Amino acid sequence: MTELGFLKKENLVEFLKELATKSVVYVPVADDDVVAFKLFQENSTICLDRPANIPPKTVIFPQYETLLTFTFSKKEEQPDKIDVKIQEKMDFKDTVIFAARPCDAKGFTVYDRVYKDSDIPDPYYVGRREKTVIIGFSCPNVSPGCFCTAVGSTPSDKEGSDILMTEVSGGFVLEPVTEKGKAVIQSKFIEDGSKYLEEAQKKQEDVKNKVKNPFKKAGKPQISQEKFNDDSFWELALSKCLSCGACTFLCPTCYCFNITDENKIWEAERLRSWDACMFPHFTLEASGHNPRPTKFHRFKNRVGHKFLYYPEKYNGVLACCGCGRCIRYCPVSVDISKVVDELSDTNSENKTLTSNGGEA
Amino acid sequence: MKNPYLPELATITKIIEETPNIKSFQVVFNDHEKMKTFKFEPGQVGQLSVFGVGESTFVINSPPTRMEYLQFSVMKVGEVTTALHELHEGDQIGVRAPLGNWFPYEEMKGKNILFIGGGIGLAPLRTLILFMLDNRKDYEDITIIYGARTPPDLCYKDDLKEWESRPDVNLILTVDNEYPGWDKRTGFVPTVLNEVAPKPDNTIAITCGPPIMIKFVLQNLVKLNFKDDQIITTLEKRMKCGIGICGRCNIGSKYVCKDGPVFSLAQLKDLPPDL
Amino acid sequence: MSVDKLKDAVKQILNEVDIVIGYTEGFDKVHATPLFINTQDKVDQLIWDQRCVHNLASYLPSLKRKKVGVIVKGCDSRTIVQYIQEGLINRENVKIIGLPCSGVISLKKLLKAVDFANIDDITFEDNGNVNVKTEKETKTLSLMDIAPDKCKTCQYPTPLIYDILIGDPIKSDKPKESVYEDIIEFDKKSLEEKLAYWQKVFDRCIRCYACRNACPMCVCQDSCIAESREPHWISQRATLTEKFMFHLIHTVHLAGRCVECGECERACPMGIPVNTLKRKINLEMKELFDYVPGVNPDDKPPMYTFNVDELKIKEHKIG
Amino acid sequence: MSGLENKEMKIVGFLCNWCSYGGADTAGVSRFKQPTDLRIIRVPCSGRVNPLFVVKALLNGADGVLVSGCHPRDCHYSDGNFYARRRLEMLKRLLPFLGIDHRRFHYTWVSASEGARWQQVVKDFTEVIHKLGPLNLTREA
Amino acid sequence: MRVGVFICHCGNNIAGTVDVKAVAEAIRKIPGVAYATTYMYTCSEPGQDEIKQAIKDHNLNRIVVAACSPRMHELTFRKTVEKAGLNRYYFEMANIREHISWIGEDKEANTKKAIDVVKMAVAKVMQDRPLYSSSFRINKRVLVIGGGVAGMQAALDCADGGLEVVLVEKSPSIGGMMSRLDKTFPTIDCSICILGPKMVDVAQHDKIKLYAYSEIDEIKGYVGNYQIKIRKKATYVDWTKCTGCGACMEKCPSRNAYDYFNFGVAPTKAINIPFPQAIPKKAKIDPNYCRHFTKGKCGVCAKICPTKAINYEMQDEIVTEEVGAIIVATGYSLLDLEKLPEYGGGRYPDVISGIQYERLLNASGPTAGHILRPSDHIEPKTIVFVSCAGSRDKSIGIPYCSNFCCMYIAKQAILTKDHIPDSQSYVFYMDIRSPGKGYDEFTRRAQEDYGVKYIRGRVSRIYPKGKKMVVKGVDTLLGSQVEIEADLVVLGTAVLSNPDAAHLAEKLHISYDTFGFYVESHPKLRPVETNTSGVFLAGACQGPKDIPASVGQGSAAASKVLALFSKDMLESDPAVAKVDINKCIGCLKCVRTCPFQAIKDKELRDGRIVADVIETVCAGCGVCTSTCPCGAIQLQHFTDNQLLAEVNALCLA
Repeated sequence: MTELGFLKKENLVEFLKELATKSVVYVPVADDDVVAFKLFQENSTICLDRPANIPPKTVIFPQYETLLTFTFSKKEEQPDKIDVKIQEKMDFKDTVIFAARPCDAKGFTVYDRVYKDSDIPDPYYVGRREKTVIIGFSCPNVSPGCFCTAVGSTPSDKEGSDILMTEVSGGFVLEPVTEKGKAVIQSKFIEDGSKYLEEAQKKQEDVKNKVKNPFKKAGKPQISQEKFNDDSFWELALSKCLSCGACTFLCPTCYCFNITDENKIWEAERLRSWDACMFPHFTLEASGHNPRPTKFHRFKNRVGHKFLYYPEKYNGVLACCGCGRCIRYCPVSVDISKVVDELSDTNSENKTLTSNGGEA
Repeated sequence: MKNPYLPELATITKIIEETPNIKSFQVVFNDHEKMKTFKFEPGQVGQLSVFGVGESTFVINSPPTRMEYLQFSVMKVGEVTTALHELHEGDQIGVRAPLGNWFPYEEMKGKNILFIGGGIGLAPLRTLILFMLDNRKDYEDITIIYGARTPPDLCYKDDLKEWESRPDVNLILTVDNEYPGWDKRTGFVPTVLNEVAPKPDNTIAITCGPPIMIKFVLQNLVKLNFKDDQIITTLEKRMKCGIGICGRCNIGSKYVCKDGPVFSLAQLKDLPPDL
Repeated sequence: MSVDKLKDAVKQILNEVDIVIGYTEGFDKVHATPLFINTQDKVDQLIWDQRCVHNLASYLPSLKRKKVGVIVKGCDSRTIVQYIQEGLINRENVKIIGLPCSGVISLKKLLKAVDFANIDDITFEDNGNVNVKTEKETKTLSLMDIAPDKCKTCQYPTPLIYDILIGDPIKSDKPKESVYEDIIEFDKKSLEEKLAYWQKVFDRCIRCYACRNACPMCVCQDSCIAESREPHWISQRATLTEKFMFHLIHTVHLAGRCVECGECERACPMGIPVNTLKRKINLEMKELFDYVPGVNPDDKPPMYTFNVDELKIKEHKIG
Repeated sequence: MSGLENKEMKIVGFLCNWCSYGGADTAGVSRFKQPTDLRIIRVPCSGRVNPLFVVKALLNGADGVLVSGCHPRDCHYSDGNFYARRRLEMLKRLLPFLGIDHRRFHYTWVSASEGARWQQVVKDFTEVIHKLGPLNLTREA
Repeated sequence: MRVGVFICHCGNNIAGTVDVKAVAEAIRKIPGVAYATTYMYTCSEPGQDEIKQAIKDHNLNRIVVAACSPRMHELTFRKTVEKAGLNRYYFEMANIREHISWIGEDKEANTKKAIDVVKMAVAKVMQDRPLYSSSFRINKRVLVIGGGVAGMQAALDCADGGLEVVLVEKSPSIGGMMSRLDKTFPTIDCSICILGPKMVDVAQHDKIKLYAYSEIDEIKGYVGNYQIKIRKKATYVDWTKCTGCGACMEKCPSRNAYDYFNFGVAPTKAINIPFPQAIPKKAKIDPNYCRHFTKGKCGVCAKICPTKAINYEMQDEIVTEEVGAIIVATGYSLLDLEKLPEYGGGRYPDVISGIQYERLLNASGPTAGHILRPSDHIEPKTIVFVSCAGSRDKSIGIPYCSNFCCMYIAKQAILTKDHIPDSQSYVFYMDIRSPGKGYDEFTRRAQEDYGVKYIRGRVSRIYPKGKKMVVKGVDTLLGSQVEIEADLVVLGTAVLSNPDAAHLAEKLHISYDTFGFYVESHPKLRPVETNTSGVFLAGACQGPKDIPASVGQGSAAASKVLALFSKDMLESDPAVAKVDINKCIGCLKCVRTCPFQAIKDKELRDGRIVADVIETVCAGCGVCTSTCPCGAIQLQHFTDNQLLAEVNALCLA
């Protein structure tokens, strides 16, 4: 699918306005120097030159949502019997995520395996995912802490995007990746972009070469079981960890959640909200027992999940796309890439990484 | 697409006070059709909803061979279980079931079965015991070692009475300490297991109880020469989604809610030691 | 001050304590990161310069049962003083290495100053100049332009409490009145403006609790009521109401205890000025009880004590 | 409706059991008429009133919150209201910084015998809240 | 959850201005409310039976009664639900009478408000948890603080009832103010003649252990189990040896010691026995005047003492006593004359206080019962009494009446006439307060039979004129200025609390009012109880009162203690703070703020430090709960979730 499109820079807002007539459009907006995906408005201060503080996972996997509502009612003659009506809250709109960085777009593929393509799909996720078009945006530069190339990706990875957009002089080259993406560029503002292909590719290559690989050895990091299960390693590597949830909440692939009920006498709601494996409450049992009682246990699970358990289940694919947010925004600069590197098995040969982060 | 988070409405038809802090709830789906077609395997669990309070996971401890109702036993420890204890017969709850895996009862056919339970840990064993009793001919000797802190803390007192009277069940009861009116064994379950010293030949041992009990039972079974694949236990973790997504009940790559709760000791040994 | 003196001191102390907490190089040139030193061979990883922004004293309560050495700046030392006031650490288990400090950098301000470009190198001069090299340019900035606000009005450049002081004490040259100027200025806005401001910034909150976990005085940590159901102060809804509630819980719990280290604000990945509300309360605590948190180990935190006759609290008229 | 012209406002009162709740009882026994907006929550002592209750009420839809305890020195628990005074004063001073009119929160002392004083407090406070109108702090509620 | 709600009509008291049927109907709709009804008088016996029946019939497990104030009937209904088999804390009351029907006229608004208030009570009751008391053993000994007439009476009644009593008196002798009085009104009984035998009874009672010249240093513990540290102040005389012969006093060369017993009417010796009937009758050295202490030489008493009881090296001694209840009978003090500058403020020797005059009248006083004015020891002929000297005067912060001055002034005027038949007494008064039995007749007798001239009005100034004192005032009845040239002026000075009353109150955790008088639990119905269980009040420490009232309170307090001790075990109130040790982070802020020191730190097996509530000491104020940042310590029955349920029921729904 290489019918390249081109969008003139000066037509960007008009193009988005057009999109917004059909869909809900989220764009990266800078406010007080904080970039986050917000509903597009004509006066939005769209920020493309640096990745958003928080990935657009918020659009498909919102910070909280109502899964179900329970409505209580009684018959007058039988006040002691409460009838419950359960309603599913599924009202998903056509949505566009504009200018998701490739790592952020790719994050959704990590979700997909769990939420969409599993034997028990999650209808809330699937509902939003299927109605969402993701316009990826090739990174114009690298950011502190990025290491996408080390986990099998590139700053112009198409996986997860429906269209990949690359900035060239005067505008953006739009490369459709999926049928959904193709449909989006059927717009009067989109011209033929084939002549910009070379420039786009060069730019992509340039940026790719700037990404640093934090791992000592090339290829897919192989974690040594022995080191992984050595508690003293974690204790020393993670002493500085504050056990907050910044790393997980900002991670495009972290998908853990909590389910809680809230009651309001006549009705109640079942909520799903983000949760983090770094929080002690996450695994705390009613008895007071906690299978992951310290931050070391919790971080170990986080690293384990991303680099061992998830790959074990999904054909070796890592649950990390190297966006670097967890490193960049960690209040104490805990560096997961460094931890993984230290855990690497120095004796065995690394396997080659495939582009989806899996093994060859 | 089926919504896996959507509970089925059910009515509590009977509440049995098992012990001072454990109640058993017998529930039937409001949808009679659903009740008729409902299928599950012994050892599978369900999520019970108290609307507005939350969900909690319990094993279905009635056997699939007796489908007049589903029974769940609830020990009062946290918010949801406390709310469940406040419910009355006739009240509505939500049920998401069946979830998780089950006891490999097919593979146990023709074998001696040793059940070792403590406290409310008898619940998952009960479903299998009743299932096997309903298919008695498929299994050889059935031995049940069950203990609780005190006699009033023993669950399923009617069942115990019945099993005790059956010639084809060897029931060994114990309580931690001497207790007025108690003339059976005293001592902790792992110790009693050593006293009874069952033979591992052609035997599968299934154990469930408080973590500390399980720990010593497993040790003692190994000492009694049971092999890792002859020992089965069920695990309990904090669960929310029940479908292997939400991320809290995993041990390594295994999700207790989906891949469990039933594990053989051999399987457990392959997992990271994060119990 | 040469970092060698610091290393010598740490080597000395390491004989008496289980662990010494200092700073080392972070993942890039502009980041330092906390370093936990348990063996002599790690001492050489120590660094000390304007990138050492973290309040290392925050780790002390969680290490209460160990013997710990800790490197503190003037502002960080207030944390220790407050811990002593509140009985949260055993003073005899802590060895404090004090470092007089004339300001650190604010990563957020630095990035903004270079237009969010990737920084390849950074060097600091004694005269307060900071040389920054990015892909595009090399720039010289003044430290005070890219320092956190707390440095600009710093009253305690020299630690208030220490066992070893490395380097010469520095006297504050910042006027006392300047400390709360921004607060007083903000308070002059109309109620509507103020409310709109807080609505805007709190709306960004993702409840990652970085502010809470980075806060040295948030000692509840694993027991924080933001996540508990018993008591159930707050739901998991990510609504503005609940975000407000969370930040007010943090604020009220910090009333008269906040040592203004600014870690909450620094930790926030969403750029919320989390410290401002606490500083407003501190301003009131000063006015009401002449109390400044983290200055005198013998003080009593004002919310945990009282005077039968409160000289400054007048009975309010309705309306 | 509320004895005041317009619609009722949501006003929550936290009253200590020993003095102010008794004072409100005394006002009742004396048939001292009051506007009807106030809803009273009984607490053992004003010292029990965590300032966060006030915050919670205001965030969740209350238009005004009133806390009343024993007069200083008369606390049933000897010191409870001394703590209350400091903590509630702190909150009172914080509210305007957040953009919330401080008049929406009032704390005072009313003894069990001061029925007339209680009546006046309720009248005055209700009037102030009516003047200020409804509070909507977070747009969505 | 099956909540039953009962809305009371209270005759027409509630139903008159609240549509109770509409309330019941609205409440019945709430999920979880299985039953809601109205009843004419819910508190009546049939009303309570109705609740019990409904609990049975409808299988209810929580009850809400919407009626009057819980301060009125909460206990009544708690007992009702308990009788029906529910835990007594599965009960809430919604106050729809005092807080609604009696204060609002608009029935619609009242009804709406009532629905809200009942809804809040329902929300709360749904969060309620069953609570159970635990019981503990009582130490059946009682501490009486203060050996005045009230304390003595309390001690004697307790001891006669079989209790061991520890009586602590701060001055060297028991007897208190009454032992200083000459006669008592209205019977003109000799005060010491009726008090003396009681004092002897106290001294000789084998159940009473007397600590004279001692003070309370520290009080720890709770009802049933107090540990008291008593400071026995140094007397410098070994009382086990002193026989009270008085030889030392006679020979003591230091003659100018302040006489506390006689309120300084005349000086006494540095070593003295305060008065002839003193109990214990032991000598004591005042080191402020004793030459051995002030000049470092002397030692006359040590030489003269036949039993070698003098010990200049004596130090204060601390002894510990354990008791189960405390009766506080610390009495009162009197306004210093210096606080009344317009009356000479203590500058003129012939302006004296009533209690000083009492000592002049007394046969065992410094003048042996002859009324001689202090300045020149001449018998006065014109005597002016000024009542309300300080009392009922807001300007000096004493707005209250001192209760018995009117009466003793009448008595002193009568006695003056008896002593000096040719004298003339005048009494300036604001009102004559004589409501006791035989009191009014007595004041009339003073006027009618003894010719005492009563002038209604305030004295504005007293100043000397030659050997006379001019008393200048107004006669408000005549509306004219009055000036009397008096030989002696007696001021009925205001009664104050003891200067260290607040200090002791803090040790006892009892409340005191602005004036330092201790606050009783209820002014009408619990006059000798305090809000701290196990601590009782008797006499003037609670407020000015005369002898019969004080004695009555002494007996009343004793009967309270005897009733309390009639059981071997006490039940603790379960509505106390409770710590969730899984949540507690051991910051111990609760320990700092608990007004009762009811929280201690405790080390768990894993070494963690957590807070631990001493249930019997906790009074249930909840300061800890609002202090605890992580919600780990919760005041039972007023937990965060319970109060939040009420807030949410009102605000959210």
